[in-house]
This record gives sequence, structure tokens and C-alpha cells, in this order.
Amino acid sequence: MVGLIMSSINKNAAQIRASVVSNKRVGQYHQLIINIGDLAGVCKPGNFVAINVGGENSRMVLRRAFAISRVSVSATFGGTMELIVAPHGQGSKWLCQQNEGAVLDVVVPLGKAFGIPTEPVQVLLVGGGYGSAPLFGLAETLNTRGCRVDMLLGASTASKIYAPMEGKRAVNSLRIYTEDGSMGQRGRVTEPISELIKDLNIAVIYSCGPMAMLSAIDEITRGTDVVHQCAVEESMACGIGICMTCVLPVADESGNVSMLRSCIDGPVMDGSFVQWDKVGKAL
Amino acid sequence: MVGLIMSSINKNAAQIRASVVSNKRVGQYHQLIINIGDLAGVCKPGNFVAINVGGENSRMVLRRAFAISRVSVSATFGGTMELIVAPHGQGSKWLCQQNEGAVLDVVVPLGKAFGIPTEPVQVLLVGGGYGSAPLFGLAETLNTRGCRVDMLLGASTASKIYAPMEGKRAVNSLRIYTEDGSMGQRGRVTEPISELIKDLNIAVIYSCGPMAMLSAIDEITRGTDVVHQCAVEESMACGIGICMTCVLPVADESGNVSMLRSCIDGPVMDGSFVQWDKVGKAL
Amino acid sequence: MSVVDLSTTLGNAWFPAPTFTASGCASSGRELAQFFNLRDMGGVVTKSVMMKARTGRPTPRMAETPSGMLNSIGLQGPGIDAFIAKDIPYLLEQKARIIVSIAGETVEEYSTLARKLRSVSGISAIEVNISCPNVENRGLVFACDPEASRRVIDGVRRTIGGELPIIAKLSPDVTDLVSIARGVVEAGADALALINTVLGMVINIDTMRPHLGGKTGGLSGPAIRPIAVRAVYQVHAAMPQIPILGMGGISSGRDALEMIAAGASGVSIGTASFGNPTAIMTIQNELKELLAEKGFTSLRQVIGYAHRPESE
Amino acid sequence: MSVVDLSTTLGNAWFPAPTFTASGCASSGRELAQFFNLRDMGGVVTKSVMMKARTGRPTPRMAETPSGMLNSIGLQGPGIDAFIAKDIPYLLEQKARIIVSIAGETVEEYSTLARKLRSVSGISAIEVNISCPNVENRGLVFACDPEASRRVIDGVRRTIGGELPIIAKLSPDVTDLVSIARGVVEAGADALALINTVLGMVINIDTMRPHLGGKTGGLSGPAIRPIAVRAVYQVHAAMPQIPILGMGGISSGRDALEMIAAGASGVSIGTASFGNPTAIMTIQNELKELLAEKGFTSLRQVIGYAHRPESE
Ligand SMILES: Cc1cc2nc3c(=O)[nH]c(=O)nc-3n(C[C@H](O)[C@H](O)[C@H](O)COP(=O)(O)OP(=O)(O)OC[C@H]3O[C@@H](n4cnc5c(N)ncnc54)[C@H](O)[C@@H]3O)c2cc1C
Ligand SMILES: Cc1cc2nc3c(=O)[nH]c(=O)nc-3n(C[C@H](O)[C@H](O)[C@H](O)COP(=O)(O)OP(=O)(O)OC[C@H]3O[C@@H](n4cnc5c(N)ncnc54)[C@H](O)[C@@H]3O)c2cc1C
Ligand SMILES: Cc1cc2nc3c(=O)[nH]c(=O)nc-3n(C[C@H](O)[C@H](O)[C@H](O)COP(=O)(O)O)c2cc1C
Ligand SMILES: Cc1cc2nc3c(=O)[nH]c(=O)nc-3n(C[C@H](O)[C@H](O)[C@H](O)COP(=O)(O)O)c2cc1C
Ligand code: FES
Ligand code: FES
Repeated sequence: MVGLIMSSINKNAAQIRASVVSNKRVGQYHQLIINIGDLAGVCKPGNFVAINVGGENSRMVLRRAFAISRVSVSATFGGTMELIVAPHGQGSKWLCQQNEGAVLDVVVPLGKAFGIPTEPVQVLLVGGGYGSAPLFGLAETLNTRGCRVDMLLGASTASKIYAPMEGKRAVNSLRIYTEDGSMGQRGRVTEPISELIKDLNIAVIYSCGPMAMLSAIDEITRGTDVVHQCAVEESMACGIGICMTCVLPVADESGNVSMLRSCIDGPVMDGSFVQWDKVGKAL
Repeated sequence: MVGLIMSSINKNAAQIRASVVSNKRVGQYHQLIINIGDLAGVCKPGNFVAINVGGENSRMVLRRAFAISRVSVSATFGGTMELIVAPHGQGSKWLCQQNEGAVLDVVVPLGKAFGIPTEPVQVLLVGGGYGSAPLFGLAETLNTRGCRVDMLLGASTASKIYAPMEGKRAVNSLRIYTEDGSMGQRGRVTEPISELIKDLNIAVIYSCGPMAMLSAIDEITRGTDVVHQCAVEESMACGIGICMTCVLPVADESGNVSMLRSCIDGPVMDGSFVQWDKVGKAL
Repeated sequence: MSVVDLSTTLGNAWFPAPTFTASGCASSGRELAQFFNLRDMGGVVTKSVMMKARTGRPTPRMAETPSGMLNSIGLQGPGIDAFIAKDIPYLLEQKARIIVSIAGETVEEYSTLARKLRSVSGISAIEVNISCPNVENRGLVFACDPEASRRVIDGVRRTIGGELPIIAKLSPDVTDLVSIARGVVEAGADALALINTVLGMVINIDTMRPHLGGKTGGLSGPAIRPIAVRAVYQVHAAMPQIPILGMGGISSGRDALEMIAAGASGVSIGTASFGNPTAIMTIQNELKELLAEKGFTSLRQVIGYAHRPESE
Repeated sequence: MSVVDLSTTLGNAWFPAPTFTASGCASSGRELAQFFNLRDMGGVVTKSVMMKARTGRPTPRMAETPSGMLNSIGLQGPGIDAFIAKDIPYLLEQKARIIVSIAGETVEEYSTLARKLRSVSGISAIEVNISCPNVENRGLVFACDPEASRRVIDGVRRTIGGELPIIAKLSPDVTDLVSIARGVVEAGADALALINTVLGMVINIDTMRPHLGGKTGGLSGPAIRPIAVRAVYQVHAAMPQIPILGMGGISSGRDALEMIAAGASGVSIGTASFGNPTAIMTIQNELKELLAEKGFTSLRQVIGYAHRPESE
């Protein structure tokens, strides 16, 4: 197995008021660019942010978590981060309505980032739906480390595939799967993985998307030497490790399973330690 | 005592989506012009509106009531109404933040309007704080009936006096009182009333403002022939007569006191029937 | 859109739709009739009526709270005789279906109210609001006392005979709701209304005193919905054969469906009407659409659905 | 700004400020220390610790509700030994004042936990969370059973000796909160913590089943604040000499003042910290400013203020 550099958590997290630089519709998603100043410099691929939603008189008392898709530092706006938001329920819909100049209450950066290989290896990135968002920033980082990056993206339908032009530059190959065949190949994004592992001599798979996708990838990598770094998505009440709502059953080196907080011991986890069959069950 | 034409209640009320035409700061208040289309034609001085506040995800479940200050019909905007809103708590502050184009959920027109004299008589209008708002529209109506209209306005300080230029045209005289003397005379608006009643031979006093002011006017008119039409302001949960929160102790002709709903049996009431000493007490 | 049968029953009373006003949140019905036809909803549950006219509690009677409100009305009303003389004929004229809510200060008073109503025709059911202080027992609320609850319902049952369904309305402010529910069902209630408001208080930070004239008040609105859903679920789990009129914070078709899936056969809508005079009709329409979207053809199919094992 | 003395006491324990984390809403304290100094607030109330390590309830463990949330964590934790070995030393190192919350499944387990804590130095008080199912009595929650509540506190009192203040944390889900409060005070509680979460449920409209893995969960947040204020007011009215740690939906200095005026000597902040990691410090600062604005020079002047007659 390949060695990974893991970052320690939430050391740089801060609660800030951050203004929206732009809000653009991309397929069924909204791309939000948010000014976070110097904090952009300490965000790593896999980190997420927690945002207050609904404004001052909101009946929504909990923050919403969003994966940081990319960060950049520009002369005009200073440090910014990009989020890809699906208008799903009341909180995300509100966020998708925030336009240029709106000020958000943001805690950033949070959680464990993707582990980065200590040596240049072949890696496969697998994204489902908006789960592809953090993978493009990750691809760039991996590229600078000399890794060869191939990518698979899947979704139910074309408008739910997020694959920006600029992002593709960092990847060697990109294959798209949709369940209805409206873009790329018809089928599930997990179908070709087994073969690719062999063909491309993959050392690490990075994945982000629905839990069912992550668990299917784990099934494929189980028993192999391939490291599976997956970004999980559990309901989070606090995002900072104080509420214990976001737990997943994870084994330690000696096989003892405990309920780890996916906000603080994740969202990036080693897929082989997650007890996928026990998710949502009492231990 | 002079005869009054009373209007029947809520016959014309409708729930509509109405857009803000303009929002202008006037002293410590906001003047909001709202497009209500044809309903402007059925609003009478003394009617009020009930507005949803806080938007879609609001934790505020109750409407807020506002006196209709004036209505007008213009070629560009159709029928509009004007409100004078004091940014007080969370609901009114939210409303004061709504700018041109914002869409509000409004129930309009509500409540009993001011009774209008059947013959041309001398009347006195007394307003406290934003309570002056509906009095200017009323003054115009009274004018067209041939009444001579004098007006007294009071507030704690100059910035809480609402007295628009155009409004003054309909009144014969206007005197202003502030408690800190920052505008007009120093003192309470109720001080000169006794004298004015005699000097001007007042038949009806119309009042709108804090309950303490209304009750002080009642004390002055008690035992006289002067009719006191006052617009009361009690906490209202529904504004349409279904919750029984907005009640006031009011006597009927034979002296029996009952708790009347100020939203539907008011807000305009005959001050001499209101049992001011029993307000806020169990009967 | 496919046709969805929204009709429901509470005891032997049939209603074309499962949507009702909540007692005390529609006054006599006249005021809402300004905004929609009363006959278009399931029915009107009237304000709890007592023997004599009452002026109620001092103002302020309400305080808004996060996603809810407190009220302390204190059962202001005209008394049963005026109610029968004026309000019932009006509702009948509107062709509204009527559930009369009654409230008393003694066990005897409830029976007397029932006797007065027995001879009134056109009533679909009686809701017995037992969240009232029992003057014969240190003002302890009937609904908090299993024995007093039973006795009230027993008295009403005996007086009213076997025809008119009795709906016992319970308070959530109890340690063991299910045992109180069992008690009133054994005593003759055909259905249950859940939940009445939750006891609360707001202190006014300006006066530094309780804001309400009555000091404490009843909490209602979306804030209490999770408590109401739990109450309905618990009671339906214990007595699946007893119809429940569910209420507490319902303000959308989604909320109504949640309550029905928990076990309610009908829903009452209170506070939502204060914020939105047409709330009941909106909720009814949304519920119908939601059921159609999910492929259900009748309301009955979803009553208590949440109790089925996951596999179904 | 004039200086306001925010210090307060719970039993014989002194705190420089009246602001505490709520048990279960600050984990071990490390996570919040990222956002502010733990010693700057009144103190940390730790997550309820049990004898053995526990993995808790299945996920989903939370559901957002209007102005609130449901949780069903199921007391996940490392067990008392690991807690004493790891968490206490960390908090002491941070110079945080510590209130340890304990939870058991039997009366005996509470006493054993108290025995373990007796010899640990640096603890300010023990909060006894009796909102747990009693395995010896059909899983009936201790706090819903006056006799079991007493016995738990009595056992802890005997074990712990007379030094360490005992704070009994009660559930609002009871018919007669005051009598339960009286019982635990007679059994030796020096102070009371009010209120724990209110039992609730959310049904997921997609699956049409209870949303939480544990089916029911505890309702917290601003939605329940009026219930909490009422509970604190009622208990303070009955036993004005017993200090209360008030909680339930506090999210601003205004809310804290409301609770203190109702009778609380200190406040715990839970759900607000989820929405805002620095909530506790913001609330503490807002409270200080509010008191100064109103011309008070110390927190003690406003504890229970709302109980004074209007004329004062
Ligand atoms: C680590 C992490 C990263 C995420 N990244 C993204 C992203 O990049 N883009 C994006 O669109 N969304 C992302 N999400 C999901 C996002 O946080 C919200 O949950 C989602 O937008 C739905 O919230 P809502 O307010 O619209 O829905 P509501 O139904 O109003 O949500 C109610 C509550 O349930 C929770 N919830 C609902 N659905 C989910 C879900 N699928 N997963 C977790 N919690 C849920 C919400 O967080 C909220 O607390 C992420 C979640 C996590 C935990
Ligand atoms: C008939 C009538 C006419 C009114 N006309 C005007 C007007 O023209 N301009 C204006 O600025 N305001 C007017 N008000 C007051 C207005 O309805 C709001 O009460 C006020 O704006 C405070 O609401 P809030 O949301 O800002 O405060 P919050 O403190 O958030 O209000 C909480 C609750 O208390 C009620 N409340 C608070 N203060 C008052 C009060 N003084 N009177 C009655 N209820 C109160 C609110 O309606 C709300 O339900 C009127 C009220 C009534 C009943
Ligand atoms: C202003 C008001 C008055 C009420 N009056 C009564 C009443 O007279 N009788 C009764 O049984 N319930 C009464 N209730 C309780 C409601 O019928 C209902 O049980 C409760 O409000 C929960 O529903 P909601 O959240 O939809 O309002 C009243 C509630 C409110 C808000
Ligand atoms: C996620 C979560 C976990 C909790 N865990 C505990 C616990 O372990 N022990 C306890 O006594 N109370 C626990 N509580 C209850 C809180 O301490 C507090 O009594 C309640 O949440 C009300 O306060 P709030 O509205 O400020 O959150 C928990 C509450 C939440 C939301
Ligand atoms: S979201 Fe609160 S501990 Fe993870
Ligand atoms: S405000 Fe509801 S009856 Fe007047």
C-alpha cells in the first residue's frame, strides 16, 4: 500500500463573514464563488465548509456542509472558494438564491482532507453527482505531485454531471456515465473500476458521491492493495465535532469498530476501515 | 352627538401577493409604497393590512398589522397603498429592509374604518408617533365632506414626528408637540385638547397612537358631547377575528362590558365605550 | 392528476376531507368564511364552549416565539345557549360539517353541555377538551389526571347516548400519554384529538415579568410539530383501531401527510390559519397532490403508514 | 460600559460567569477550544458519561425541525475510566471549570459513577442526567418516575459525601415537574438542571417512516425555549432557594436573561453552539451588555426577577 500524508483537523478553522462573488447556474447545480480571504490558503482538497442558511430570522438552526470545490487567489477578489450546490431542500435552495454581494456566515476549512501520496503513483478519481466538485481541485494537487490522474464521473442524468472545462486539464482521461444515457456511457460509474485498476495499475482511488457509490467502490477494492480514500456524507448538525450525529462505524487497525464522527475524523476516510454493512445499524 | 357612517368589516378583504413600489426613510420611519391593484379602491381611512414577515424560511409565524396611511391610484403603478413603518422588532425591521420589487403576502383591507360625520362639522385629529399616518388620508376624506380639520401631532422627539408636506394640505392647522422640545412645542400632544374643543367647537376627535394617549383623550372627552373615534393597537395574532388575542373591554349601550376583538370590532372604536381602566385586567 | 379519495371517518362520522379547523382557531367560522367556503374542508371544530359566557384572561394574550406562539385566551366565549342559538345555525347554513368542542370546570358541567347538544341536529361529533382546570380538584387540569379524564368522558358518553362520536382531546403535558388515552377510550371515547398546546412562558425583557396577562400560555405552531407527531405515533401504536384527529404545527400538505402517516385519520389546523387565512385549503390541496404524486389513490391507504415494517 | 459582576454559584461551586455548555453539546471540550478559550466561560458540562463505552444509536441521529432539531445519539461515549484518564486532564490543563454529567441504567450504576468521580480533583460539580431508561423498571425513564429519581440522587449523595454539589437534571416530559424536583432536592440534590430535551419524532416523507434510526429523539433549540422558561419559572416559584441551571433554546443574551429572570442561576447552551461555534461567548457578552444597559451591576440581582410583584 502506498503511504499518504494526512493533515490534522480544524487547526485553521475560523468563523467568518464572507461575501458572495458570483452565483452561476451550471446544469442542475449552482456554482458559488465566495470570498474567504487568506483562509483560501489553508483549504485542502477534501475540506468542507459549514454555512448558516436562511438569514437572520431563519427557522433553520443548523449549518449546512458543502465540499470546497476549489480555492483560488486572484488580484481582484483576494482568496475565494468555489462551491457546487444542488438546490435540494430549504437550506440549499436558500443558498442558491444568494447573489453577488450577499454576506454569508461561514466556518472554514473543516474536516480531514484527502491524503496525498508520498510518491508519484497512478490514481483514479470517482465522482457521483456534485461529488465531483472537490475532485478537480484534488486532481490539480495530485498533478503537481507527479501522479497520473484518471477520472470517472457518474450521475442519473446529464444535467447532474459537473465537469468544468478548466478542471479537465488536470486529468489524463475523463469518462462519464449516466444512468439514462443522456451523457457519456449509459450505466453506473462503478462498472469499469475493476478493469481500470488492472489496466492502469491504480494505487489509490479517491471517491466522493452518494454512500451507495462509495460502498460499491469499497467492495471492488476490498482485498486488493488499492487504497480507497473516500469523502463520506452523513447528516451533520454541527460540523465541528461536538454533537455526535454524523457518526459512521469504522474499524481501527486491530479491528475494533467504533462510531467515528465523519465531520472531524472525516469526511475523508479510508474506505477499507468503514464498516459499510453496519452503516445505519446499531452496533 | 353627531351621527357617523360606519362601514361593515372585512367584506372586501383579500389575500394577495403585492410588490413594493418604493421604500424611503422618513425620520425614524420607513415609508413603503405597495402595489395592491384594485383593492386600493376599497380601502378606507382606519383600515389596516396584515403582512407576512421574514420570508419563506421565517421563524415568525404571525402576520404584522400596519395602518394604511394613504391609498392612491396612479397610471404607472395602478392602485397603491402607503404604510409608515417603525423599525421596532424583528418583523418590522425585516419589512423596512424590503426594497423596490420585493413581493409581500398581504391581507387587505382589514378592520373597521373611521366613522365619517353625516354633516360638515369641526373635527380634531390627534396622532402620536406613526399614529399620524392614517390621519392624513382621513383628513382628505373629511375635507371632501366639508369638515374643518385641525390636527395635533406628538412624539418623544422630532424624528418620530411623521407629517408629510402633501398631507398638510388637507388640514386647516397643524400643531406639533415633542417631549424633548426638538420640534414644535415641548410637551404632550394631549395638553391643548380641552381648550381646542371649546375654542374650535369640535364635534369629533379622531385619534391614533399609543394606548396611553387614547385613554388620556377619553378622559378629556368624557362627559362632553364630543365623539371620540380612536384607532387602538393591541397585539394581534391573526388580524381577521379568529384567535381572540386582541381583545379590549368595551361596554355596550346598556353598560354591559365584554371583550371585543380590536381587529374586527376595531381598530377604530368609540373611545367612550372602551373601558380604559380595565385594559390588561381580568373582568 | 389522478383522483385521490380524501374522505375519512372519525368514529361513525364521515367527512369528505381530513382537514379541520383546530378548536379556538376559527372562532365561530364566520370570519374564515370571508376567505373560502367552509364546506370545502373536512369540517369546523368550534371554539370550546362552556356553560356560561366567559370573558377570558387579561391581555396581553399572545406572544410570538420561534416558529410558534403562546396564547392565553382563557376560553372566552358566549356560553352554550348563545352558541347553539347563533353559531350552529350559521354553520349549518354554510353547509359546513360541525364538530362541537366543549369544556367544563367540573365533571358535571361536561355532562350538562352534552345534554344540551344531544338535541341539536346537524352536529357530526363532539370534541371534549379536557385540558381545563378542574375546580373540584385544586385546579388540576383534567387531562393530566387519568381518573378525572375518564370520569369526564364517561359522563359525556352516558348523557349523549351511543350516536354522536366523542373525540377526547388530550394534553401532551403528561408523563404517560398512552395510559390517559387508554383510560378515555375505555370510558367511551370513539376517537382522540392530539395534541392540545404545550404549557410555556415568555418573559418580557423590558418589564422583566411574564409577558402574558395569564403568565403561562399554550405553545402552538410548527415548533411543537415533532412533539405532536410523536404523540400521535405513540398512541396509534398502542391503539391502532382508535381514530386520531392529529394537530400541532401543521402548516403544509407535507406536514399533514407526516401526521397522517404517524396515525392520524384527520388533521386540525390552528396557528397556521393565523399566518395565512387560506392555510386549510392550501394544505388540503397540497396533501391531495402529494398523495397523487406518491401513487396513492385514497387517504385511508396512508393512515398509520409509518408503523409498517421497513420491508413493505 | 460599567462593570457587571457575572459570577454565580451552583450549590457551593463558584463560577466567574453563568454560561455553560449543555451536556452532550460540547463533546469533550477540545473541539470548541478551537474557537475560544474554555476558561473564558462559566464552565464545561461534559457529555453524560456511563460506566462502559457505548456506541449509541444507529444513524440518522438528527433531523432539523422548525427552530429546533431532534437528536437520538443514545449516549455514545468512552465510559467513565477513559473519560477520567483523558478528558478531565485536558480540561484542567485548559483551566476550564468542569461539571461532570453522569448517566446510568440502574440506581447502582449512578452510585458507582459517583464513587469513581469522588477521588478526581478539579471537578466543580456533578450533573446527574436522570433522563435515561431504567433497565430495572421496563425501561421507564428515571426522570419520569418520582421514586426512581429520588433513589438515584440519594445513592449519588451517599456515595459522593457532602462536598461536591449535585445538580439533578430533569426531563420536561412529566405531568408534575415540581413534585419530581422536590423529590430530588429532598434526596440531596443541591441544584437542578432544567430542561432536558422534549420527546419528539419526525417522519421522513420520502420513506414514509420515522426519520431517526432511534425512531424518537429529543427536541432542542429555540422551539422549546418557552417550555424551558416555564419549567424554570414553576420550579423556582416552588423552591426559590434551590439554584437552577437553565437551558433549552438559549441562543442570545436576551434569551439568557429571560431564563435567569425566570429563576436560573446559570444557563447551559446546547443547540446554539451547533449553529454557531462561538455562541456561548457571544451570549455571555450580550448578557453582560444587556445587564449594564438596564443598570444592573451584578447577575445576582436578576436571578428570579420575574417573580417579583409588578410594583417593584
Ligand atoms: C461533508 C459534506 C459535504 C457536502 N457537500 C455538498 C456539496 O458540495 N454540494 C451540495 O449540494 N451538498 C453538499 N452536502 C449536502 C448539504 O450539506 C445539505 O445536506 C444539502 O444541501 C441538503 O440541505 P437542505 O437544507 O437543502 O435540505 P433539508 O432537507 O432542509 O435539510 C435538512 C437537514 O438534513 C440534512 N441533510 C439533508 N440531506 C442531506 C444529505 N444528503 N447529506 C447530509 N445531510 C443531509 C441537512 O444538512 C439539514 O441539516 C454535503 C454534506 C456533507 C455532510
Ligand atoms: C391595528 C394595528 C396597526 C398598526 N399600525 C402600525 C403602523 O402603521 N406602523 C408601525 O410601525 N406599526 C404598526 N403597528 C404595530 C405592528 O403591527 C407591529 O406590532 C410592530 O411593528 C412590532 O412588530 P415587530 O415584528 O417589529 O416586533 P416583535 O417584537 O418581533 O413583535 C412580536 C409580536 O408582538 C407584537 N407586537 C409587538 N409590539 C406591538 C405593538 N406595539 N402593538 C401591537 N403588537 C405588537 C407583534 O405584532 C408581533 O406579533 C400596528 C399594530 C396594529 C395592531
Ligand atoms: C389562540 C388559540 C386558542 C385555542 N383555543 C382552544 C380551545 O378553545 N379549545 C381547544 O381544545 N384547543 C384550543 N387551542 C389549541 C388548538 O386547538 C390546537 O390544539 C393547538 O393550537 C395545536 O395546533 P396548531 O399548532 O395547529 O395551532 C387553541 C390554540 C390557540 C393558538
Ligand atoms: C446532540 C445532543 C446531545 C445531547 N446529549 C445529552 C447528554 O449526553 N446528556 C444530557 O444530560 N443532555 C444531553 N442533551 C440535552 C442538552 O444538554 C440540553 O438539555 C437540551 O439540548 C436543551 O438545550 P438546547 O436547546 O440549548 O440544546 C443533548 C442535546 C443534544 C442536542
Ligand atoms: S456533525 Fe456534529 S459531531 Fe459531526
Ligand atoms: S387578532 Fe385574532 S381575533 Fe383579533
